[in-house]
Amino acid sequence: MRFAVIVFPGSNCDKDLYYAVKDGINADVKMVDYRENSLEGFDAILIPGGFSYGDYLRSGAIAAHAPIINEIKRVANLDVPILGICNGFQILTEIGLLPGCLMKNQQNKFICEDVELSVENNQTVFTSDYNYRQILKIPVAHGEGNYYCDESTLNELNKNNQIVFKYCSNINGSVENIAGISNKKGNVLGMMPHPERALEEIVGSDDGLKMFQSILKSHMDRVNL
Amino acid sequence: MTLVKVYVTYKKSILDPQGEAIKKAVHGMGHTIIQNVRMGKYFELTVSDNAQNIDAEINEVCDQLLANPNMESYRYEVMEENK
Amino acid sequence: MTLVKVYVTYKKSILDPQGEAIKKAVHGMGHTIIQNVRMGKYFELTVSDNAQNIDAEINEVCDQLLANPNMESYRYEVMEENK
Amino acid sequence: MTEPTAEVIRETKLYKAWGLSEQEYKIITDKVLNRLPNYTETGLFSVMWSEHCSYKNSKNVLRKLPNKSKRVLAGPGEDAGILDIGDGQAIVFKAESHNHPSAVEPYQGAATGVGGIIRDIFSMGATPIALLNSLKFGELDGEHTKYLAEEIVAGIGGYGNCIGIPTVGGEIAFQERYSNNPLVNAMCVGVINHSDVKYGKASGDGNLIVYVGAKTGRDGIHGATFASDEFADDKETQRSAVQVGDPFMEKLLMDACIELVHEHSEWIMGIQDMGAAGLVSSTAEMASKAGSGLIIELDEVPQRETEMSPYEIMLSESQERMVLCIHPEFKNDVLDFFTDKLLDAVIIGKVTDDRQYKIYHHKKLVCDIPVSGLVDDSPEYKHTGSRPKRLDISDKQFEPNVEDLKSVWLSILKQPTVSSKEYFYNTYDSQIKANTIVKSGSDSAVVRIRNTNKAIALTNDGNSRFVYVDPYIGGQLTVIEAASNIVASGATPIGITDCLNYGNPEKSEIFWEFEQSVEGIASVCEKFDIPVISGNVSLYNEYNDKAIFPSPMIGMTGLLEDSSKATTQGFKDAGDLIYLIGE
Ligand SMILES: Nc1ncnc2c1ncn2[C@@H]1O[C@H](COP(=O)(O)OP(=O)(O)O)[C@@H](O)[C@H]1O
Repeated sequence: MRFAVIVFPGSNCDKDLYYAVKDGINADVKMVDYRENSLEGFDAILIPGGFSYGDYLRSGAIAAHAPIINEIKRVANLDVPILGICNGFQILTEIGLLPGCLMKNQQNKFICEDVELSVENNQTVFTSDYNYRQILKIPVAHGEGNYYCDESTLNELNKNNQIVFKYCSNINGSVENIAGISNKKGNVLGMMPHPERALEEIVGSDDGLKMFQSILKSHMDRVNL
Repeated sequence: MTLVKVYVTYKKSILDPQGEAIKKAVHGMGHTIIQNVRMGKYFELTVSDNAQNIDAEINEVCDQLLANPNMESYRYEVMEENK
Repeated sequence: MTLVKVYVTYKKSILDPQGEAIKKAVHGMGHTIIQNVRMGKYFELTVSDNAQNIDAEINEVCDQLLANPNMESYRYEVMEENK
Repeated sequence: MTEPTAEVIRETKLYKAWGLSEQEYKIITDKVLNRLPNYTETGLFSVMWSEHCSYKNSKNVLRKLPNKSKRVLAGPGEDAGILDIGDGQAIVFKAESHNHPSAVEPYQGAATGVGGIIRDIFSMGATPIALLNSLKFGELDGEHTKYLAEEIVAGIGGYGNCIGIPTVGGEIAFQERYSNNPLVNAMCVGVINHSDVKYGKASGDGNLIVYVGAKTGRDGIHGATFASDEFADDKETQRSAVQVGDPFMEKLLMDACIELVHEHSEWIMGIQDMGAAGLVSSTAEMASKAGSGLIIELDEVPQRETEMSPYEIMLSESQERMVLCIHPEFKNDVLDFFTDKLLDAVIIGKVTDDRQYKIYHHKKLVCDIPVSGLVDDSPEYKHTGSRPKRLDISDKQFEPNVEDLKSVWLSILKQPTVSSKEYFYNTYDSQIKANTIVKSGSDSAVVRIRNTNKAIALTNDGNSRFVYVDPYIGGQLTVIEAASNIVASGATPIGITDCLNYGNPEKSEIFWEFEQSVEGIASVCEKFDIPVISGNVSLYNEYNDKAIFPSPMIGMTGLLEDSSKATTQGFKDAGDLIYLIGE
């Protein structure tokens, strides 16, 4: 299985994701520059955290206009799994692959801490190795992670089972404690917490590892079908 | 040179955490006449003189980049730059 | 209610990294008529109607909190809020 | 805008306003140049001979600090010190103060302090792995202190979080003496392979000088010119010298420089960041280290503002800029490399063998000084200290009156200096890079070195009250506290960087505090065999003639050969035994 990690100017969790795939699940992974225009041959696309273009206007806003974006949209349609973490989530909302937006944290501060997450949907390619409502310990580190969407979008999310992760306590003001959502088809997931920072007990938790294993296993299941 | 001033603000229904934080600080300083604070962004765009269709381009830049329609609205003014 | 709109911008000589990054993005989108972008802050302050000395208080808030006179300048407008 | 002539500068003693003394000016005219320096040259001397660049008031004292051990690969004098950690790897670290800029513009002052210390690390070719900071504010009851604390902490986080280096530890204290002189000290640590180390050298006749990064503006240029009438500008209020940080630019610059050193080492001779006194300090030092001369063409320097004078271009402290010395045959490779990284790079000069520092502006030679005159000939001052009178009266021990242990205990815990700093440090990304084993909240932070079993322990400590009460013992205690923190995390202390923050050293009591506390620090370093491999001095921290407490900050590093052995502060399980070790 072949993973792509998209690197925008200012991405800074790209290497962490690279190691997560390479050392965490021993899969093939390549860094893909934001100027590229093909994602042909990749079985999963990872959009890393960080501050693309410094997040100078609004997180993810400028990255949304990078050349690679059209290709990301194209492969999203082909059901390729796309995972956006933190800034990656922000970018996915800015380009419309996921609904809603991520506003400044309610407390108007950047927060970095280990938080507890509940797996609200374990039927996605990203979460199939977790149990339903399993509680994970995964770090967050963001200033704009306050998920917001209007009433009708929220109803849609609930109806279609698109809320994949919730915070156990509301850390940033997000509606319904939302920490991660998927698109309707379930192949695009955006989340604020950083599973790639929770792969080994020595750094505090290995609860994030199953996420990468899920992606790998789902892929193998599809290939072997 | 033409100057375009763009104002981007959160939609009314949206909580503005920065505005809230500033309001608290303002009250802490004793300025209780200020009852509410909303914070937005302000841009000054310098546009070349021979530009045509300024409105169309500015609207596009605002819609696609400067404001996120999910949470923000914008307005702008076009003026001659005073040199 | 009285509405006070405050505009804070960097002084001309100050580096505006945000404006620079936005300018590049705008050019990348093909809007080359926009030659320069500067980014500032915009505040809407709601002031109670019976307030006196609005100007003195607003200036104080601007000088001490909303703008840092070492690098920013500000201007403001006082207006009746249209409800 | 006409610049005063060399004669006018002498007559009006303009050099004094720029900080050069009568005597220093005389050395320049009679010994270094044997003529009068022109406007630009006077400006260059004034910054290069300032305390900040020349350490003329502190060198003598700093020599007392031991800087050797079997691990030291590079000590004071480089952008940062380097310590061997075995297996061909080394750690590179340094701390720096940004006190004054943070008092003027707290967010940007703190942010650019962090940006500056990061550049010191990657300019050696190292990959930064952790940041720490030591902050001192006034008592937390005033609105102004709250504002300073919020903004300074936001600035530190704003820069570190954006560039993507974890901020893993530090210290914060509150004391009235810092109300108008907040202290902002930042430390950065990087890792490097021995074979990748680069020094800030400009050697080899004909090699090219490359400028990379942000454009030059009038940022941080010393007040004097703004104040002087010649430069009065009808838009005075539109001008400002405050530096604004651009962490996005620095991220591009950092990644590019590290890649360049790793992948294309043969293209470059030397690399150096532009810090205090910008272009002049970086290039003159590069030439001095190599024993060469330089020609710089100012018209090539990318400029953000119009009509900048040579003085302004040379002294600008615009952030996020680097200087490289490259081999001419790789000129296009280097320029293309940076273009691909979205960075502006231009050739601004070349190395010569005449040891002269020459600057051209609009085709005119505006400076022609021996490199050594700028860098090495600055005078050194030996001040004599005198024991502060306050120390004579306070020989009576303070005896606390404890009536109710519980309430006293709680009131101690409630003091901002003692209580948890989580409110602040939770705004720093401490886990990015996924190597942080112990983050803020324990005695020292522990960061593993990826792909090895090793980890590095890090701490910043300083207790200026102790130093105020007894500078010598206070200095000793500072090192002991840092070493205890390192040991408590399971590591062996291996090196120190410091920030020495004091008042005006020309006052004999202040100088005494400075000298005594450094001697105290040195005595423990000797005893523990921990070398001081880098550091920074910040003097003149005074407001209305009142100095801060003498505030040496020790940034210590420790090595854990086995990262799984890292220990943390908290009690672990019910039933565990508690031991008290020591006297
Ligand atoms: N400015 C700061 N930045 C990051 N961490 C900090 C900062 N200030 C304090 N800390 C962290 O808080 C913890 C307690 O700090 P401190 O009160 O100085 O402890 P101690 O007195 O035990 O040295 C340490 O882990 C320290 O790293």
